[in-house]
Amino acid sequence: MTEFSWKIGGEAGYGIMTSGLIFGKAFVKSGLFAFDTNEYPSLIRGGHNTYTVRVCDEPIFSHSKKIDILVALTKLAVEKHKDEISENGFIIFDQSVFSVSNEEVRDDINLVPIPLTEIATKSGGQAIMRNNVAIGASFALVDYNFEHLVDTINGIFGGKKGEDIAKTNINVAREGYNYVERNFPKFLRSIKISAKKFAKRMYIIGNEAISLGAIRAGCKFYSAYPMTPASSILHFLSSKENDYNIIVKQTEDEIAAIHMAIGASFAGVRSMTGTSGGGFSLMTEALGLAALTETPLVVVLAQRPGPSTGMPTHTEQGDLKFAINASNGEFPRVVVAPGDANECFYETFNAFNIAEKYQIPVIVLTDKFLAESHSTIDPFLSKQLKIDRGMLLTDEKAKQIKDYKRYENTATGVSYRSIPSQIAMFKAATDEHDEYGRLSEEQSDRITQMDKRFRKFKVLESEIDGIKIYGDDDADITIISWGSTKGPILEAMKIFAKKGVKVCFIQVLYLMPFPTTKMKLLIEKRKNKIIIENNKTAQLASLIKEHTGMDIDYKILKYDGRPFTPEDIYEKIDEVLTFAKL
Amino acid sequence: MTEFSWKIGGEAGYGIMTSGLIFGKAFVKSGLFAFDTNEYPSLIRGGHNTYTVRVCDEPIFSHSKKIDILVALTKLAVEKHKDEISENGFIIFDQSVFSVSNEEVRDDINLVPIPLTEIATKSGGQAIMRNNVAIGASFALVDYNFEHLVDTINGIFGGKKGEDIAKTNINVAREGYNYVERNFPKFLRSIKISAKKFAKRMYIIGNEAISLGAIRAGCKFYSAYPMTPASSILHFLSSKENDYNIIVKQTEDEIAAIHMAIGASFAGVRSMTGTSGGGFSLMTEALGLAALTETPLVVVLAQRPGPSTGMPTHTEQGDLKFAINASNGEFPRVVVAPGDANECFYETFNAFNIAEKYQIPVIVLTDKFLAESHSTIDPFLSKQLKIDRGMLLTDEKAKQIKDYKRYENTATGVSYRSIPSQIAMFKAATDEHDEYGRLSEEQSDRITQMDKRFRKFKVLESEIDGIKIYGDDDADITIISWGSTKGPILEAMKIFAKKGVKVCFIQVLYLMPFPTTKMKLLIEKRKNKIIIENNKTAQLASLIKEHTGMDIDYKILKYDGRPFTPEDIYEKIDEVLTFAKL
Amino acid sequence: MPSFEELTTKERPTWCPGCGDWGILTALKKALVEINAEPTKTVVVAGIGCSGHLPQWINTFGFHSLHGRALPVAQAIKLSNHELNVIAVGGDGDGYGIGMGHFIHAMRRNVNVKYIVHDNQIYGLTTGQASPTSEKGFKTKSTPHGLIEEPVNPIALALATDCSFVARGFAGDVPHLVKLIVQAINHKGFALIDVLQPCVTFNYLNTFEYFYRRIYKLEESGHDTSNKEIAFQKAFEWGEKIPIGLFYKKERKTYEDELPQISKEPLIKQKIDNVDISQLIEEFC
Amino acid sequence: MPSFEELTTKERPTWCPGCGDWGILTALKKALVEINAEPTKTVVVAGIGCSGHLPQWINTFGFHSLHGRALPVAQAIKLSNHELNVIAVGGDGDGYGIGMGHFIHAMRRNVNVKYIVHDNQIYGLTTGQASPTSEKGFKTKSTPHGLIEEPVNPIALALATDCSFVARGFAGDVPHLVKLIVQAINHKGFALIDVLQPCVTFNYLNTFEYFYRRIYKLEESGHDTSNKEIAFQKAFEWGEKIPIGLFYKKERKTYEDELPQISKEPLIKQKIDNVDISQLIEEFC
Ligand SMILES: Cc1ncc(C[n+]2csc(CCOP(=O)(O)OP(=O)(O)O)c2C)c(N)n1
Ligand SMILES: Cc1ncc(C[n+]2csc(CCOP(=O)(O)OP(=O)(O)O)c2C)c(N)n1
Ligand code: SF4
Ligand code: SF4
Ligand SMILES: [Mg+2]
Ligand SMILES: [Mg+2]
Repeated sequence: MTEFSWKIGGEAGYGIMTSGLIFGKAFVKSGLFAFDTNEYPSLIRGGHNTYTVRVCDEPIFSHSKKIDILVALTKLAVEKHKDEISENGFIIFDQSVFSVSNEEVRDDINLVPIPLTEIATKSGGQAIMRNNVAIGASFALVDYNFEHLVDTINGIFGGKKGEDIAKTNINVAREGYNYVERNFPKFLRSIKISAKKFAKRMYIIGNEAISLGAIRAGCKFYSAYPMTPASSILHFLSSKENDYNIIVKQTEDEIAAIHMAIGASFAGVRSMTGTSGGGFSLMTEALGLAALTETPLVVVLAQRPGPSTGMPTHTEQGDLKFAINASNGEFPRVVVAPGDANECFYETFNAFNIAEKYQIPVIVLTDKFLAESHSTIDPFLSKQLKIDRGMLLTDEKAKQIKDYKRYENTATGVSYRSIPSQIAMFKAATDEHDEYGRLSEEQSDRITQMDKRFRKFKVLESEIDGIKIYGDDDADITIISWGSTKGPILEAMKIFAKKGVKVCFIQVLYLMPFPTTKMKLLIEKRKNKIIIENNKTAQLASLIKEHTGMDIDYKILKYDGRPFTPEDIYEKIDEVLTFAKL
Repeated sequence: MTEFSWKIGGEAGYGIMTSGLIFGKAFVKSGLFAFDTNEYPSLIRGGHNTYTVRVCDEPIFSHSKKIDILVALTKLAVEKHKDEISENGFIIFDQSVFSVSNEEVRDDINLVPIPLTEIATKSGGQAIMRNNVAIGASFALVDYNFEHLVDTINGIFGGKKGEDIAKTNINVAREGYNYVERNFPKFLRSIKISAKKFAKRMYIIGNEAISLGAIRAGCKFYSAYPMTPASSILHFLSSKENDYNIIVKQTEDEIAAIHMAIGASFAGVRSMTGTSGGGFSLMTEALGLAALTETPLVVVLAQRPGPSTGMPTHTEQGDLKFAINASNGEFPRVVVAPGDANECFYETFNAFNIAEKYQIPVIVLTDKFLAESHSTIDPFLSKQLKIDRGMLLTDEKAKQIKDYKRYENTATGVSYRSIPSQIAMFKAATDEHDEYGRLSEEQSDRITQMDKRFRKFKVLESEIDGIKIYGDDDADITIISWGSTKGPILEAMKIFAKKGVKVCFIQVLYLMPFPTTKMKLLIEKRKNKIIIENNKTAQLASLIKEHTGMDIDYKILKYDGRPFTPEDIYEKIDEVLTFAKL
Repeated sequence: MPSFEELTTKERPTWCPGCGDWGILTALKKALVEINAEPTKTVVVAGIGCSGHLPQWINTFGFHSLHGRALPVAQAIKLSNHELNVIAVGGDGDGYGIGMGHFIHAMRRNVNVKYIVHDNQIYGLTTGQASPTSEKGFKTKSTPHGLIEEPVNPIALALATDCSFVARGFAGDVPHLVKLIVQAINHKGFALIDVLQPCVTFNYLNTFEYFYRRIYKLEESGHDTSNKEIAFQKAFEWGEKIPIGLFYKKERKTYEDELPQISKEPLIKQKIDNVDISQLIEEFC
Repeated sequence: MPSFEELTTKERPTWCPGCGDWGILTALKKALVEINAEPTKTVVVAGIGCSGHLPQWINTFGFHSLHGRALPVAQAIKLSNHELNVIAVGGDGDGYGIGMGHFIHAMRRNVNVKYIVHDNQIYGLTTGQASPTSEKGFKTKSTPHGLIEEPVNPIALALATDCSFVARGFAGDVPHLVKLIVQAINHKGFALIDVLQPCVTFNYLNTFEYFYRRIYKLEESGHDTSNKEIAFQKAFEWGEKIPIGLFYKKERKTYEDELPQISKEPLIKQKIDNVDISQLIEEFC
């Protein structure tokens, strides 16, 4: 296994996001694996942005702590990140803008001063293309076939309209490549990575995977209000609205967004809304409306650090218990937390089936780290997926029903759902009702309907396997976690494996209904149970205790707005266990 | 101990609410104890309303299941409630409107047909005053001094403007009294209740007690949007706005209501908002705003059955976990659930102190049963209460501070709070910030501020005693509950006492911070632990498990929108324990 | 197709006897009969309030949504199946208080939905608090010393937003209201009908009497419904004379008209069994 | 009392170079200098957006509230202490999108708060989606095939609500904007200043250029600021000519004027140490 990590840092508005994407994608397109993550403040210009890409010739699931090549577009980038640079790592910087010396950083660090801006403008580009020079230079450092970069740039800017832009970008990058070859021949090949047997893989962020899952599930209506880090679903789906005949509606606020999704679903169209914490707060009332009217609903909640506006462009897993308990009153719902882009796709697809089969709200819980990080995965196996619309009536079936009871008290709790234009009319009501949907405050109707709704939950519980397990069964350490920490944990397990420590990782994919029985069975006899969460109060740990009564031995929590790195996890675990032994 | 229960039932718009209040108050004013509860659908006219008053010569804490006198204004009232009538109980009904025979009801029931409407109109009143005829008649049945009724009617309608109205009402009632004396002499004294040594007591509903608590605490700003069962706080406070110089603002929605309360508090004025579940859902986002800006805030959440609009005029305790987890992100808050009108007053007063001392949001959690039922309690000991505004700066103190840090990282987590017009300026921000309140996304500021906010919680935990205990320490049965079930439980304990069964009742007054240590200690060695909750999912039981890991042996739950009666509780407990013994 | 009786439910409305809501329900049913609306293809969406109970008492599809939220639900239903006849109803608190934002945005969006507001200038269902259209000085449970705010003017707001059909009806004049509803349904685009609706239980000021004495019909006064400025002047006429009828009408493309997604068939009719996403997957490779 | 420098923070704004927000901040500070506002008695309340960052960069009290919620917070601050000078700022998405309901209701309430809207016809902070004032057809991240809705017209909405001070400024004409803000602050009552604010990063259509070529000043065109109908006509002027300046002004009692609770002293000055509730307790005995 060979790998390296690359980071570009500079001000917002420097085009860092596109550069990072191009860089990673070039490797993926030629058969390697990449993972990226970005960091930017809640500002449009200025402030400090970074984009980190890790590249490997074997599958990887997260970024890592150390950086082998730092592209510093500002002096600040050097100061902020010099400590992350690995031994004998590199700093590429724009020598015409500022200087860097080994005294300032570290002796072992290799400095690669390049007149980035100058090269960009001289070779026919604009100053902003300085990033491309740096990318070209980086390719030279890792001695990777430049043609892969050409392909990628053509792919991103290409097409008739973009031909010229692509050409300029490529030229500029090539100059960077050549500059290193010419001026720093000794650095060539000092980081080794080479193309492997080619296989077609996707390089995709969580939000895009969710969007694809929704499109594949037949979602025809997406209503949302912009909110980081959910917005890119809105952007992606609206860019495809005409290709896939989806109505994508930016609404006046999140309240309208969720009510529109409910309206569309009532009309019989698969619909979804997406938001982050503040917007989800505004949606809580309508969650209950979906529940009481038994209108299927899919809500994506992409978390960011709260409370309140908090740190809008950063990451956290602070909304788990909120998602589970949001809205007044009691009703069954599903909360699923994908851990990677793959699960984003498949679980979003599933979410639509579950929402319709059980006629309940389903919350897809992600976070900024997952929503916006690219990872390399196999193309989705889309053909094998089956749409299941549950007890939705066809026009024919509707005609046969006599004395239609929309909220019939069935054995499973699920009842036939008709849609407007069908002969089986009914009223969906926000108030409690009888089996026909007529308002009722009778004790008997109330109990019947409450029990009916909760009965679905029983069936659901038996149908959903909420837990995934990785690693050794007879492990020394059992990690329990949920959501986007999955990637860094899987990577940390590689480190443990190298040290010969056996680790088992229990990923809770479905947080509601909580996989109580399985969890109990799994952790009962384990030693060194460790919870890892990107929040302050260890919300999963408290759920485990609530459901199983069991305590977790150690909690490793991070609530500074940043995702875990594999090394963080490895070191923290090592620390708690060492400490425990003392 | 002697007691009786009286119920009046008829259509909405029949003036049942006022009649019920007059009836109960007349007994309280003369030294007895009364408790009432009402039931009405979410309609303005028609539908079936009831008002139940229980009267006793010793303190009582809830209504009870059996009715001794039923005043049936409609035939429907007879049908609905005949089974609740105690042995040899009475039905007073308007013989000119419908008839009732012993065959239809029960042989032992005493029928008291009276031409209610006729008497009302003949004695100078309007048809709607038929209720007063029935009240008068009821006074005759229990042979209670009519002058107590006169006092009460004068008290309610009296004053210069109402003199005539009061007179007519009294006349009409007296005719009812006389009618029974004349026509049913044998019924006189069949229910015995007599005045006791007089003591001044209040007859008050939860919402009024909350309002008084707020006024006493110096609340100067109440912003709300009407919502049953919270509306009567709005009505009461607005009726007193000029007497106590309170700005009472009905806003365009609940979002505005909570933001106004936050704005007022930021400006330095004690403020409050109140709502029910749906409105609280809309307020969740701003809860986080109060938390992050550390602006003190008191929110009354008067529960009603959900999900969604549910049963708007009924009762339930379904929002506990929602209140605890509402809003995105993690922050400390206090959730206090008064169990009776007395606690409504004192805990609302305390809520203001806690909110300011800790600069956090405090949720006062009640429900329709508590909010709208009258009970008889001793006059509030208002003098002894002390306002504590915590670290709110005075103008003088503000002047002395150099380099003011609004969010200073103190040992307690609480920091000095200045208000506009003081020299110590700052910005309150919805984003994460540094100690000065300046926006910051630095990891170190984030961790510092998160830890600072949560540090308060530690102090809070040690300051608040969240549990109250009633009954025997060496009990056979331990009941655990929260909120408005307290009254029926205390009454059920009287029944157990009569049977010689020892019962202990643990009331959880503060649900957040959860009284973990005390709870653990208390229940560890108990047998027959029984949770009683007015909801479907036993939310307190799950909190207990979450915090202590302990299971509750039995759960008695009611989610039909109606409060427990003492008999319900007694019987259900008896049932589960008998069943357990099998 | 449907008769008045077919549209009438077995259950009787629970509104107070004499409430203006009765007239509105009758007018709506009559209008649906007149335009030959198929009940199964008609959806009545409501918010919460006394007004919000309306869908319960008309034999069509119904969606009783949350307080203030009838419009977002109604618009999405229409977009999902534009062959449906979608009518939203609600109260003045519902629509002009908590729902104000949706109201304004629905008008500018111009989805072909009809909005009938039961404007009784009071919060009925919550037993009598001030509403956004209550008159200044009005004493209610929440304003015992008199309301301080000026009322909102829904007609003027609609004109300010260039709403494509702006009308006011009166619950006490059912034939006139029927005409307005029919016109509104026949109009292509969003239509507002603000209906003066006496609440006999809580609004002692704006009674049937009050309105009978004051209202006059715009169509009988030579009003030009294509002139927004004059309509705006008329919108502020309130006092001795109160105009009812059509204030303003304008032909505008509806939102649906501009969606290629549904130019061939309604969203609901499009197959979703097997959406082919191979092209999309390719994009990420 | 304060100098421009005293109002200026050490931290520099993080707005994009050339953004219209800079002009608005400068104008606000100059206006505060001109009216001699005490910084400690001035509160700037903001919503969320690029605009919402403003309070961070002015040396007064500040409250950076939630998206769309500046007005409820600002009004309550003013009611709690009407000796304060309360200014609310926000974006077009903030104020006319998610905050629309509060906007309309604040105007009819007429609390003496000034509202400056940074109207850049785009969602800036969330990187360029359509806003309620974006022009029809505008292509943005959320409307890649062109926006369908008609924009809202905040000036017309303000007139429809009888807002007591209705004006439009331009971020590119600071001296003019300063005058407007000074007038607004001197006006007793709620004041709206909608400010045309080019977003140089995401709005490629409504640039400084765009506005320079089109704007003209109402005060130079003999406009009568007391005539609502004419103001309403002017409100719809948008195209080759765009009016800025004061559209309409009316003397109305403020909300505070009608509160006996604060006729003697501000709420905040009233003692709460020992509120005597014995009278109330008596009422329940
Ligand atoms: C979020 C929310 N807040 C408050 C309520 C309580 N509520 C029910 S109806 C209503 C207002 C009724 O007034 P209006 O909309 O004018 O309808 P009307 O009853 O007069 O027809 C209110 C405030 C609610 N159901 N939901
Ligand atoms: C409830 C909620 N929804 C969404 C967001 C995300 N958000 C932040 S700023 C903004 C809009 C910004 O546009 P605008 O109000 O016009 O301000 P500008 O940035 O253009 O000044 C949005 C949608 C949020 N913070 N809160
Ligand atoms: S309360 Fe008013 S609006 Fe409601 S049904 Fe009665 S009369 Fe009609
Ligand atoms: S994104 Fe636009 S509005 Fe925001 S700071 Fe930049 S130029 Fe200004
Ligand atoms: Mg109304
Ligand atoms: Mg904007």
